Amino acid sequence: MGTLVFLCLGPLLWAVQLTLIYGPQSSLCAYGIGTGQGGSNLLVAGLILIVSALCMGLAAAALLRPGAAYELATGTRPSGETWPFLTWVMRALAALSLLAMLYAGLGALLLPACAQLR
Amino acid sequence: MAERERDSSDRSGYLRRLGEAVLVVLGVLLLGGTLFIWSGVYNIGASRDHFGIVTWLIAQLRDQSVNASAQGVDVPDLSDPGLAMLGAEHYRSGCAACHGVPGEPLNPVFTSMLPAPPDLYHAASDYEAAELFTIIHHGLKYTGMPAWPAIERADEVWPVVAFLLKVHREGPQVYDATLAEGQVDEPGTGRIAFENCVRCHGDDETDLIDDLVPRLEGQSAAYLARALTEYRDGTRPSGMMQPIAHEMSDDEIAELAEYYAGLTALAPASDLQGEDVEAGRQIFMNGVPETGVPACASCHMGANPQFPLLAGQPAAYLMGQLQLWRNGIRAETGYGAIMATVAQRLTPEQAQAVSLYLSWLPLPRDGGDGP
Amino acid sequence: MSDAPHGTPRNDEFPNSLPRPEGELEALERAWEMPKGIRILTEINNNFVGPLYIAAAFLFFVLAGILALLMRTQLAFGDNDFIGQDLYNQLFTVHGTTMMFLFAVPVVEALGVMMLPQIMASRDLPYPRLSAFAIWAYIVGGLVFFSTIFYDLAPKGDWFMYPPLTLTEYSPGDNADFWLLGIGFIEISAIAGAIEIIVGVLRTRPPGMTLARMPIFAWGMLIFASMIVFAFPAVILATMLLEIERAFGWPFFTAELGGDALLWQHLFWFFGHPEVYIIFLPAAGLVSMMVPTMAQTPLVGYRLIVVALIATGFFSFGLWVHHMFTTGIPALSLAFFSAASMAVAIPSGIQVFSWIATIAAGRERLRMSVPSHFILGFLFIFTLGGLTGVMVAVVPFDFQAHDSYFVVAHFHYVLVGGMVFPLFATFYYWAPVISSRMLSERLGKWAFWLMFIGFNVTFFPMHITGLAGMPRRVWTYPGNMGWDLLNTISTIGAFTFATGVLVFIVDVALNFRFGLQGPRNPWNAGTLEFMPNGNYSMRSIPRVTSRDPVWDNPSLPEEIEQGRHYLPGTVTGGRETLVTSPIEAEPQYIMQMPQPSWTHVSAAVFTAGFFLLLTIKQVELSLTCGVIAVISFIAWGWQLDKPDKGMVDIGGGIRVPTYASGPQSHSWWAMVVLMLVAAALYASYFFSYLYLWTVSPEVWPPGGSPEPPPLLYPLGSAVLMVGGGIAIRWAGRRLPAEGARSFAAPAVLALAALLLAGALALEIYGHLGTGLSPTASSYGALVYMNAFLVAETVAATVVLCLFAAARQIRGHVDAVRRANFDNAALLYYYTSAQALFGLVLIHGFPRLIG
Amino acid sequence: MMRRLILLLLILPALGGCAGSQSAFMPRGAEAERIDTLFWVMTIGGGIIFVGVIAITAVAMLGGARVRRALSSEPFINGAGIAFPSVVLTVLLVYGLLILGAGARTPPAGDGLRIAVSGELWWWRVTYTDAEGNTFDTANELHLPVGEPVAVELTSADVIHSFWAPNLAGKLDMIPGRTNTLTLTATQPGVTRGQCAEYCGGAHAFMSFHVVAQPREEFDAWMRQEAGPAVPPASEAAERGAALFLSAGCGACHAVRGTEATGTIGPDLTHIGARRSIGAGMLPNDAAAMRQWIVDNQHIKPENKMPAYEIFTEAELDDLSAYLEGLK
Repeated sequence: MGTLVFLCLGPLLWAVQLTLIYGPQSSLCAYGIGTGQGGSNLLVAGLILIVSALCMGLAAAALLRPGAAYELATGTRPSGETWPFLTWVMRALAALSLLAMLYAGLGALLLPACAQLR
Repeated sequence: MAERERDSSDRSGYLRRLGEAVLVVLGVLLLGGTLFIWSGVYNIGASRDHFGIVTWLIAQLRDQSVNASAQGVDVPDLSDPGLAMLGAEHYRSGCAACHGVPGEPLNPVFTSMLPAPPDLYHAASDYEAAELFTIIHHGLKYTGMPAWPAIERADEVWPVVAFLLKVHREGPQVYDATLAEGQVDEPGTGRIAFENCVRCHGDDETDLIDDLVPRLEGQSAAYLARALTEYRDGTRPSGMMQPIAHEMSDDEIAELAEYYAGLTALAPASDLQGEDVEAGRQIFMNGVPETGVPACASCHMGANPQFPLLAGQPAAYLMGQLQLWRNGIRAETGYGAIMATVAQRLTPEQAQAVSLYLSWLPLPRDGGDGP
Repeated sequence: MSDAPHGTPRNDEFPNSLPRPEGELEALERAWEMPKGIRILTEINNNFVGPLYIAAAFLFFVLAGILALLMRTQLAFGDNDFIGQDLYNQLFTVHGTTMMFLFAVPVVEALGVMMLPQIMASRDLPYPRLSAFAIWAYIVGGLVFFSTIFYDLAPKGDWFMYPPLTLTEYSPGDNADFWLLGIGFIEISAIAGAIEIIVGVLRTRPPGMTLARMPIFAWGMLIFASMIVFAFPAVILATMLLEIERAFGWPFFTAELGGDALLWQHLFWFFGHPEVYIIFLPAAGLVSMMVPTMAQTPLVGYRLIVVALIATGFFSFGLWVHHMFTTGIPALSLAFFSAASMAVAIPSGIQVFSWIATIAAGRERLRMSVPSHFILGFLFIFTLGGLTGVMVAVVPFDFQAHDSYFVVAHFHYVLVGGMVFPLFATFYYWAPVISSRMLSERLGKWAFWLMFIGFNVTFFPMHITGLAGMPRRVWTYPGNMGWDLLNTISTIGAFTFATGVLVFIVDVALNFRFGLQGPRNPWNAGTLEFMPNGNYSMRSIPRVTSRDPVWDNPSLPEEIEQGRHYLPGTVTGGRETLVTSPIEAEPQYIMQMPQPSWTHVSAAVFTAGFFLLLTIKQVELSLTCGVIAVISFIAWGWQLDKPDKGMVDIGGGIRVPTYASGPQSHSWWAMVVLMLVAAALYASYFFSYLYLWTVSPEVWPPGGSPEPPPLLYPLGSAVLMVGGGIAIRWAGRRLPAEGARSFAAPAVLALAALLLAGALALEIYGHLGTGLSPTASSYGALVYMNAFLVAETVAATVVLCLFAAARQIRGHVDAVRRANFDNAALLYYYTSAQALFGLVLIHGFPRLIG
Repeated sequence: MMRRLILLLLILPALGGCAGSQSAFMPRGAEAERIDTLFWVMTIGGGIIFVGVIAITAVAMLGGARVRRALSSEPFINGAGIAFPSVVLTVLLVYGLLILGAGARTPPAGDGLRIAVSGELWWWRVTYTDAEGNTFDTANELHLPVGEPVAVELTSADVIHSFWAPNLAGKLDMIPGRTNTLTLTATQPGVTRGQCAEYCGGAHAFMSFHVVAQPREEFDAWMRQEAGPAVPPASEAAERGAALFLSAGCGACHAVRGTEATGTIGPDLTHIGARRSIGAGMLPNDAAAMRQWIVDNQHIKPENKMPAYEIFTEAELDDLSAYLEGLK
């Protein structure tokens, strides 16, 4: 089970990022925070960017140090003939997730926080 | 393993032989039956009774069938005395011809039927209320017992059931007692005079026989004439009113409608207070726009004589009619179709509220002001 | 069998030597013999239920297709009234529902159930009765659901059943209930199948088939099943909420009382979008199986494809708002989901180019057989569908395309292209595995070209029809809108497509009647599914050392058939299979498998009866069915968990146990997956709670509803549950020695069950005491919904605890044979954890915001 | 030019009859124009990619050994399957978001005009409020001043509907309990058609409307006319019709401002005679259609909320339709 978590670290971080940017953004907008043009707008955008940066940083770390990530996920040291394959898949997934997280964070730079824009 | 296989082959061989035997028996029966019918040897005349065994079999078939159909019939409260009286009135015009006056001998013409119509004084000891309802509603094949003329109007059957139960409970003299109040006519025959309407619907002196019956006095002549014409054409179903309207000519209908339209309505006797009917008043005056219910007042305040006046009608009658509309039973006429649409948008609670309000509301006299 | 023409290789190369002992094969055959006569219905082996499952799913495909033809006929030209409004609305609802729930998911699951054991050289999947149960439930439930179209009882809220249209106010009658209960029930059967597939793929692979060597189809099925585990609970919760609102008026979706119509859309699409990929991924896996065979070369970019499958599985969960771009939520929220929709396109690109690369890598040119035709057709259609998919992922464009015929075209390109074409390729490719006969190449090509041309003629014009302004789900349209010609063309295409399917059906019918006996491995595939097999799957289980074992060792078929590899017979005397470790696939133990039985059949039929009779409000009959179903379940469960038969030799000097408990045991894995399902369901509820709060905080306490009961109530509940947990833990350490009986443990289990029920009762009693009503507001509804969800798991836990207690009393549970007890304990811990979380949410959150 | 040519080829069949055009291919509003450009960029780009993929597949199958060898490696997959799409998708995503953001730059005109549209089963209630706060209802027809951004408030009275006038803008849903705002900027005068795009049960197929974009002066004149009460009946037949309208109870559901008819359940009929259709786009607006609608609306538009009125004589129907058609 731990190995599966290790394998999917990248996408899991992506899921965390999506939850942490979509959830607060919708809730804040529902409460009218962020509907203005100035500071509150920046608050939401800033929150999104910080969360994105954090998750991307973690994914990058896993990408660079798969051994450490494995120990973190399973509590054991990597072994077995499948290890190279697992590392490769994990890194590729992390890379794809980095792209996906970048895409998701991009919106905050280009769009106002809460407007419907219709 | 091998033993089991032989077992099963024995069994299948036995089954095969059984199947052949069954086929032979069926063939013989079929052939014999055909010959019997073709020969014409069976006497179909009503002068001779069935063989005892056949009578018994038919009775079994009848009772089992009635019993089965009666399952799932919910018996309403039949204790309202007006209900039995209404049933008695229908009995007189619809049933008495064959079944006679309870407790008295039948007309010999009808005793020569096979089977002879039973004296209904005992009916309630042979059948339960739900079974009586089934028999009256659907009739009985091969006996001459007809189904209810408007089969969708199951609600009209219960007064007759109530009457039969009452006859059984209190004796045949009940029939005469209920009739004594109105003018007696020859049972089930002849022309229906105006007076006969009064027996159920009352007039400016006599009250309604029961809450299920509408008040006619003061109603617009155009509406009354239309109602009777619709009964006569069968577009407004009623097992009670259709046979009566069937006997009436256009002139009689017009005359009757004018007569009732000219009467002054009796004031409704209601112990309701204003606040009890406030919800109903809201619906009547303003409708329920959220659910698409228009204000009843926009049609039923007398501006257009084709729409009936509803003020002062008994609540039970109004609720019963709304229920008919909700079930699509009164949707066949142009006006009925409109009301059906509206009634279907009313919740049962709203229908009750507005009915209560109307039963409390005094009828506008001589075009007087409404509420 | 044993008179193989080959010379005898050196015996020591193989785990088991020749000659095999007398009677070994016969014993194996006896163990796996199919029941005869009517008792064939009790069979649970994948060789029987798999084809049955596929046939049923295909039947629904044809039926739903016929509905589509009726609709196309109606739309052939403007102002047509061939089919009336009401029937048409039922038609497209049933068409969509049937295709999605009764065809697409089941047929893929069916392929998994049927083929995975062949591909993985296992005797059967780990829970054969569970899959047989799922299949019977699906067949009975599906047929009853579909037949509603004949009685004017079919739902007419479209396949996504948006409230408020589907609330009682706008959809009176039982029609919508048939959808809700029928489909909810079929989803449960899909989850049962998913559990089977996950544990099967992870635990019943042959020795040496590590994750890095697993055939792509197995990867596809693994991800498919995992996605079902997380996606389906959302729609199950949604259907529960809607049915409860319909039946009892708890206002989850009614805006005036604090509900929100969009809650349904969130929950539904959280399932609905992954659903598309749930359907597509296994099909992509199939293509990855067939392309290498047709090109006669190993798959290029295997690990990239694995990455693509996993990435798709994840990213597809981040797309659900993609279906809600026009609901008016903030543009930035839309941007997140537009981004995810873009991200998910990349894995599809990876797969497409991997297949192209594999085609290019072949020593010879691609073999142009029928499967290749369908695969190339798939590439064509799917690429186009993928491109329009990227188009609709761009938010502003979706404003125009959404709910128009453009979208109808798009998703038919993706679904028919992405799933139905690979499926037909598979039918032609794998037909020899089932019937040992080939389907006709000539008829197959006819079928392909008719389907391919018909498909494009039907759906390509719809892109234009949609942007020319024609919305979806309209039963007719004015003749002067300029849509007639396009629609006529589509209709002609639809009938062409149907003719292609008909040709296929004829081909299959002829195959069963006259098909030619084909060679053993007609396509010369490198994977194991074409190995000689009987009802027991393969005679012996080889050690796998590469991704294409048959190409590496052409004599593998003979070796397997001679019984030279692992487990050449039955070591426990009954049905059994080898369980291996999930990553490296090292042999761990022999799982003893159940025999055919009526229990799961009656459980399925009566469970279906329970739901469907409930729909038509036959409560007494329904409850009777429910009781019979529960009895069947218990009888079924009683026959499982066979006693330990000690260590056995499977060849090659490997000795493995015949019983496992704890994290090694397959039943532990199933329980864990089941808990994931329950957790996903509860997470959906958690989302709903917070979501409705953000929508309507005004109905929350203290302003809008009574304050929650005093803290004494939740604390009391918590103490009861924790107490039960401690008791179970204590009992777990003191199970009697092997073969002995003890009455302490069953007593503790019964007590724990009692405590759990008490905790639940206390919770409900507390809320009733505050005067909170579930019908007053969405807050009240949510509070009682929490109790309802807890009650469900509590009920399951209580039954399982009492079941374990009863088995203990009968002496079937002890310190060694303890799987029953462990499972009950595990579920108990889960249930109390979820309930504790619920207590914190329900009692803590209102205090936090108040 | 090229673009128009492709367009013509693609939608030739769709151009057959354009009575009240309803098509995203013929943009007449600011948002629809932006989306149209986006559509063509993506279609042409997507077309090229599609042809490319097919061509590469063909080469992989039929090409020479060297080309095929070049195609059969992981680097090829990385390039064609990862790098290329990543670049294209990044560009497209940014472009899409910018187009989406463009909506923010068109704040509604400041003359205080407010338009609210409520979706009802199965018609559109349209409420105009002018700068002074005067308000009036109309139905199934939206009038807009050309060249000015106008905010339209979208709500629902029952189930979810979706407001879609493809020539002007993309669709936006109408959801019970929510108010969505859609900014419409008509760029050319003229009449276009729109339709409900979210399945709303029964007569969903018959829930259409017209959008009339007019120059400012015409629009103002229309507003003045529309805001006023109904014109009195102009003929004897119309007078009889007016009386019948009231006595038959029509006023319980329909309002005719200036008369006793004040119902709010169905569409406001004060200026019904001036509208383009009857029954939410079902029939052209003339006396014959009006008669037909009154008597036979349940066949014309099944399940609609108005009962069929089969109670009138032919003469009465003439009177009623004369009255209603006179309500200009």
